[in-house]
Amino acid sequence: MMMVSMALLVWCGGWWLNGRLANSPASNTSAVKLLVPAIFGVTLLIVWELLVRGLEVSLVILPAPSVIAARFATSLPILWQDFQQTILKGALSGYIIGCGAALLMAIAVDRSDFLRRGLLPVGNFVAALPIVGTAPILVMWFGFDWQSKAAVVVVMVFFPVLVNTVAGLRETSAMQRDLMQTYAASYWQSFFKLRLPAALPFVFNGLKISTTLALVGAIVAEFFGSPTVGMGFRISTSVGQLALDMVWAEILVAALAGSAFYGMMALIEKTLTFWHPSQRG
Amino acid sequence: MNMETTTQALNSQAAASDITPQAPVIEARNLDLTFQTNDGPVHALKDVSLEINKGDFVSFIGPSGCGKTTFLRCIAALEQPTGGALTVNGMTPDEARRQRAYGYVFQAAGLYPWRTIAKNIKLPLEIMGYSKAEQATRVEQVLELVELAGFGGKYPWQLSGGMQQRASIARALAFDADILLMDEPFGALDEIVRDHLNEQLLKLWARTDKTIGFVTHSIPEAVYLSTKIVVMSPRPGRIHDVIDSPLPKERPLDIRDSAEFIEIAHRVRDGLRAGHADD
Amino acid sequence: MNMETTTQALNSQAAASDITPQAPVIEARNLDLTFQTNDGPVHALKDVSLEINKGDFVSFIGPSGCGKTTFLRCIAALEQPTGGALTVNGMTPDEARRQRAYGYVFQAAGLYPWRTIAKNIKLPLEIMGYSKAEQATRVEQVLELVELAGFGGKYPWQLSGGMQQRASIARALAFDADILLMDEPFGALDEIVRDHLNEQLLKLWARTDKTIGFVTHSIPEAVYLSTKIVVMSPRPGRIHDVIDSPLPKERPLDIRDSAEFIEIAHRVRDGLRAGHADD
Amino acid sequence: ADEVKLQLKWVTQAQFAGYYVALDQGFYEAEDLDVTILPGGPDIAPTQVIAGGGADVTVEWMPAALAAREKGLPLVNIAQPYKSSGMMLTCWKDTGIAAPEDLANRTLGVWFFGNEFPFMSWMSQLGISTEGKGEKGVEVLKQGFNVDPLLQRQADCISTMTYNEYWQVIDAGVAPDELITFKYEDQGVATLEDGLYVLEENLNDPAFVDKMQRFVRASMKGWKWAEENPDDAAEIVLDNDASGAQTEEHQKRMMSEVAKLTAGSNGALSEADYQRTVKTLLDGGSSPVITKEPEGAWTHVITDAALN
Amino acid sequence: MKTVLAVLSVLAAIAVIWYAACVPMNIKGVLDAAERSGAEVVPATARERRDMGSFGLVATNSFAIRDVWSQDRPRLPAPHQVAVELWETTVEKKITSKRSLIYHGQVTLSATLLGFVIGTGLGILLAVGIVHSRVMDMSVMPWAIVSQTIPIIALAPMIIVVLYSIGVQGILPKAVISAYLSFFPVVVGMVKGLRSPDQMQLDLLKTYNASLGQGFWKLRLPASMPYLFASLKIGIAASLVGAIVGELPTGAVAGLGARLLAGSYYGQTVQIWSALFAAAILAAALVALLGVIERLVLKRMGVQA
Ligand SMILES: Nc1ncnc2c1ncn2[C@@H]1O[C@H](COP(=O)(O)OP(=O)(O)OP(=O)(O)O)[C@@H](O)[C@H]1O
Ligand SMILES: Nc1ncnc2c1ncn2[C@@H]1O[C@H](COP(=O)(O)OP(=O)(O)OP(=O)(O)O)[C@@H](O)[C@H]1O
Ligand SMILES: Cc1ncc(C[n+]2csc(CCO)c2C)c(N)n1
Ligand SMILES: [Mg+2]
Ligand SMILES: [Mg+2]
Repeated sequence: MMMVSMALLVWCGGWWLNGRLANSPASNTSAVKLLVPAIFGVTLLIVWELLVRGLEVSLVILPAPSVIAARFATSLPILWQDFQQTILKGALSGYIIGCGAALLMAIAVDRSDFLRRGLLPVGNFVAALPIVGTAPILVMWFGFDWQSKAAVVVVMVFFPVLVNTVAGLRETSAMQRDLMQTYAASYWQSFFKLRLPAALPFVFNGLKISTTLALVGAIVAEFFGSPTVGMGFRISTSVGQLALDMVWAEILVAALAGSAFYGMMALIEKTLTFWHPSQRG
Repeated sequence: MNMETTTQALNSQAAASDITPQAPVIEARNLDLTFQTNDGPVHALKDVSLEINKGDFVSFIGPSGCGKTTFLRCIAALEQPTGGALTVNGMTPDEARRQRAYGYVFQAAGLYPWRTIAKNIKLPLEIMGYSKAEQATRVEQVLELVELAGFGGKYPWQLSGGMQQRASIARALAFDADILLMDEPFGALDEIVRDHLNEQLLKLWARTDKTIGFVTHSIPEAVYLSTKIVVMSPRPGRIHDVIDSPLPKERPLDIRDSAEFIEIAHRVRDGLRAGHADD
Repeated sequence: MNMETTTQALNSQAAASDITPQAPVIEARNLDLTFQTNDGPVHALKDVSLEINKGDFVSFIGPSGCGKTTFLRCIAALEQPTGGALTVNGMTPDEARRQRAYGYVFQAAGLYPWRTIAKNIKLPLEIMGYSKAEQATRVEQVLELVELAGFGGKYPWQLSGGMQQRASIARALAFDADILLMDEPFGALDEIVRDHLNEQLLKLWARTDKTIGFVTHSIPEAVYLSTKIVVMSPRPGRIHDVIDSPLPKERPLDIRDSAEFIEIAHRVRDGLRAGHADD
Repeated sequence: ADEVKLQLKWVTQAQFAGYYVALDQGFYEAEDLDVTILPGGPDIAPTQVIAGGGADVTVEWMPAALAAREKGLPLVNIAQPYKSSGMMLTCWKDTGIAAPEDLANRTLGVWFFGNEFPFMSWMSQLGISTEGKGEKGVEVLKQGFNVDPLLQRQADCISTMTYNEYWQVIDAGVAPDELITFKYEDQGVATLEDGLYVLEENLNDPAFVDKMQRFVRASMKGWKWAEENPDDAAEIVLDNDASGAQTEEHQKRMMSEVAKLTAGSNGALSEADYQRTVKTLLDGGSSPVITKEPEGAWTHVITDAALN
Repeated sequence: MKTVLAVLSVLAAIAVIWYAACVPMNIKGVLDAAERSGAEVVPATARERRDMGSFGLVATNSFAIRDVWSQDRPRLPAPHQVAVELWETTVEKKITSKRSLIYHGQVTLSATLLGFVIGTGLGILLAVGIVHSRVMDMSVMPWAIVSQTIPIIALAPMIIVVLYSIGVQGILPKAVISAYLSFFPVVVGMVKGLRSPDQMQLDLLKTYNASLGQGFWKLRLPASMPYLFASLKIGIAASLVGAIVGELPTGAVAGLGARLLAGSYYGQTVQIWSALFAAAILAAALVALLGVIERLVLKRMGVQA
């Protein structure tokens, strides 16, 4: 009971501290912008730790953060292997192929109104196919190794990027297009000088959504068949062995990798679309 | 401001294109344009006939929605008339467009936010394949012309609305278009800046012998600038009156206090009012 | 610049206003406002002192960026001055805001697209808790006042820009604000419509004895409407000249051809030009 | 009636016919029990469910149960309806595999999720590494839910159960003589499957013990009924399958195969079988499933009372 | 009209490619079957064929091509096989039958809708908090993004077990998982939408001295409607995926997820594909339904089409 009430106390304390920070004059400095979510996260972890200990939750249901951290620290080699297999081989290659193909397709779709009308509704339909159904099929087609995971990722990221890019390429204002008309600019001139830059904020929207999709896709696909390495493999095997600390260590890797991946794309976005009002604050 | 080099370049161009002195540069015969909209057809231009000669400065004035923009867009081949005939330099507007005969200044600045001011002005030059060196000198020249020297490296959103508008004018002046079409280019500017730019525009026009089509809501501005004032009226958009200005080509700002000026202004105002009364 | 006449005028004016003869409605003393931006601080208002009395019609004119909007926003407590003192009806601007002392007309119409014109005008009435019946009658009244009777059921995008602007004026008039602040309300309109609205606004002002602060770029408009014209100049934004108009309250449109009118206009133009020269 | 929640190891199929029969034939009701059968699935760890309190008793394989015990979850075997193991490795004959030694340098499909322990023990007994292909190593794939890896020849051998996956291979059109199978029973590495497990602490509660005695008695009655009436038992299973995925032919055949495995058991755990399982698991080589002889992992308290 | 034509021709093109793809995809299976039934196949044994390319096999065994579209367990079922299965399991089965896709679809649908309601409600609440509280904005938003990098399928069994242990069973655990997937798009969209009013619109209310609540109901909420619907459409699709994922560890007893799994478990590719299509059709129908509601609501609000 002590620990539970302490958890409550820590929770309130965290919020209070964040409230002070967020409404202080320094709240626009990047230090505070990092500090506030960090405090929130730490608060969350402490509350989790205290609740798990206080309520004596079984280790095989929900391990405490400290246990997870210990497991993480002692299993680094395994986690690194799994990370290589799932993220570097499966997710990343699938992401690059999927996004690249989607961008090329978007250009083709954009050039032809007929294709756009026909392909986008079908595309939206295909995008609604649940991954738990497509993953076993793709594992059957592309084998157990990372190729099938990359294929799942390709299928998952293709349509978000396509739809966003097509929307972005149409985002130019009539005046901007008319200007190109008066210059008698060729298709590719107006593509590279007008439509592509104007589309970038949308393209990045798709690319950012796709980062998390790629990660989740690669991991989930491993549930349906894999070599004996990989984050999805480790998670499903560890659940079966009640090694929940290992499961959470892998989830931690996924969250770290996902956030880093997302943050990287957001950073590239910021440097390339610095001119967009949403980036100017 | 030193415009000599530009002037030379522009003049030589003008001389070269001086082929048929007699034929009008722009000729519209019974032009008609109807937009099909959800609420039914909109008759934006009806039976519009007009001749514009080389070196003319033509202002279009009229109530909102009378088809000023539409007419300019027809000339620039941005809109397809539904009836009548329109020729530019003896060609169809679209052929003229392909020959890059136009510089168009839109009502809003319409600068690309991902390009600096200098790169925005460079845009048409890149597209038309000017050499790098030529691009640089021209950008310098026009930036000076619109008094934006030193702002080339800024992004559009870092400039005030008036400065943006000037940049967009510079963009249209950077390449050698015979015909300059300007759709309310000074609408967003305050009177002083506007006076100043009016003077500059007149000077440029006098030097280069460009043909200019100019849309404005301001009667003094129209009278001050034009050799020909076209008063339009709406629903359907048509020409109400065409007034040829007797003012000399050389026009100091205080010409606006002259009796001649005031008389023309009165005639324009009457035409406008009549157009409104049609509503 | 002659501050003596101004002071005299103020005093005589103040004597005429009925409730608190001595105290001005709006009083600014050495007002200062600096914006902190990424590119460093922007000194938007510097050392601005001004008194506005009950029933005044004050126009603010000046080049882009001279702080006209900022000053209006300070009065309406939308901006917090960084120095000096500002009182409205003897209170702080924020207290006055809480007492709903202001009607504010923004530069763009800013109607809510999901509300009809009538419901847009009702918005402040709903918020201020007027009764349903009262709401309905007031909406009718102001719609008629701005000549939009019959358009109450339309949505904003079904109206022309001018009509939208009139609706937004109606919205500011619907409730009983003592002070009407208008930021370039007629900027987007053509001259004929503008003249007409100017006349309407004058009539309304004469009838209601409201105090009006009005931003414009047009010298004739400022002279035609105001009892007091404030000429501002930029970087840093400050008051360059305050001109009290000797024109009578009753002003037909052709007063604009009178010698007095032209003289004031000249003075305003000179002030403006001087402000520009400061750049 | 006393409530009992039974967590199965896998989806509804004839593998669990005894429990469905007992439910359907009213054997549980007769013991004054209100039994809910919770089907399992590929993502369900029965051990975890029982640890979370989601079930009172669960069907589990002994390796997984003992491993959980070592992890600190004290599961106790209270009954063992399955006498022998149904697990085997099924290989294409044309790959040239004839004996366990030929498995080296092959690709093998294995079930994980706590079901990999018997395979690991077997390989370590054969002295074959599972770290990758080589003279003395095999490449292991985490086999998914089905027999596709074999049919698509992505693996040379896959894990099958005598009563289930093997017949799926046959149903896919493969002739039995195209295949060669290695039963874990024959290889001496069989481990006990499908026992009933409860949490140790609950056994201190006489009411719970009493409830389990009645449950096991009724369940064993169900099993024996199922062995005697395999076709009817299969029908009962089909009636209880909410997914509508099972076919009558497959379930009837499964029931007849399952009957062979349950036939030798009256429900009580044979100590010899237990010892053999433990020994197999302790021999697990480099990473054995369990590191020390478990204590108190089974009890006869329930079966003794239930079956006499 | 033009759109229909375009969609139909794209579909036709896909069908042609699909049928063509069946040939290399299924040729090995067909040849195995042919060999067993005694036909002359080149090369003669499955071992040899394993290491050969599909196109080579097609070239040497052209007699077998017509069978690639009628296999029992094809690697890639032909479109008509899927269509027939869909037809049989929807129209020709009683709705109450366990083999009816409508029955399973309705099981999934109920979890989807419940999850969608929970997720949307939570998402909107969070968004309202984020827009009105700087603390919430700064601390919650980054973690909402992080939450989406966690593979739900790994969490799903644990969520189920934890909910089991506190006595929650049935439809709710599935709904929780689908809520987990659907809340994020709603948060992102609603934060954007509630912040979409420009400074002038906000200032206008300030000059009226409007309260926070009035600002919300009269400005922020109506202004956010287009954003809300855009994210609801994403949210409901995510919800459906969540419900299907949630069906796997709940014993996969019924629902489209159970159907997918059972098909996968028994290698019934045709059944997998028809369940997949049923799920996609369901998603498309839900999105279309939201589209209709959107049009009605926005029309009532007078927003221009
Ligand atoms: N693309 C279009 N589709 C339908 N109607 C149009 C279109 N463009 C213009 N119109 C209509 O045609 C008429 C003329 O429009 P135009 O823009 O030429 O007027 P304008 O004289 O330039 O007015 P303003 O002074 O307001 O710019 C208007 O009634 C307008 O609504
Ligand atoms: N929120 C703000 N943050 C930073 N700088 C601002 C802000 N608002 C205004 N400014 C700056 O303050 C100065 C005065 O702006 P203000 O809008 O008052 O000018 P204005 O006289 O209304 O001009 P205009 O005629 O163009 O409307 C300008 O330099 C402007 O860039
Ligand atoms: C992911 C996955 N894990 C384990 C098994 C193995 N398994 C558990 S119970 C049982 C009996 C059913 O025949 C089998 C084979 C599987 N098939 N798939
Ligand atoms: Mg126009
Ligand atoms: Mg302003």
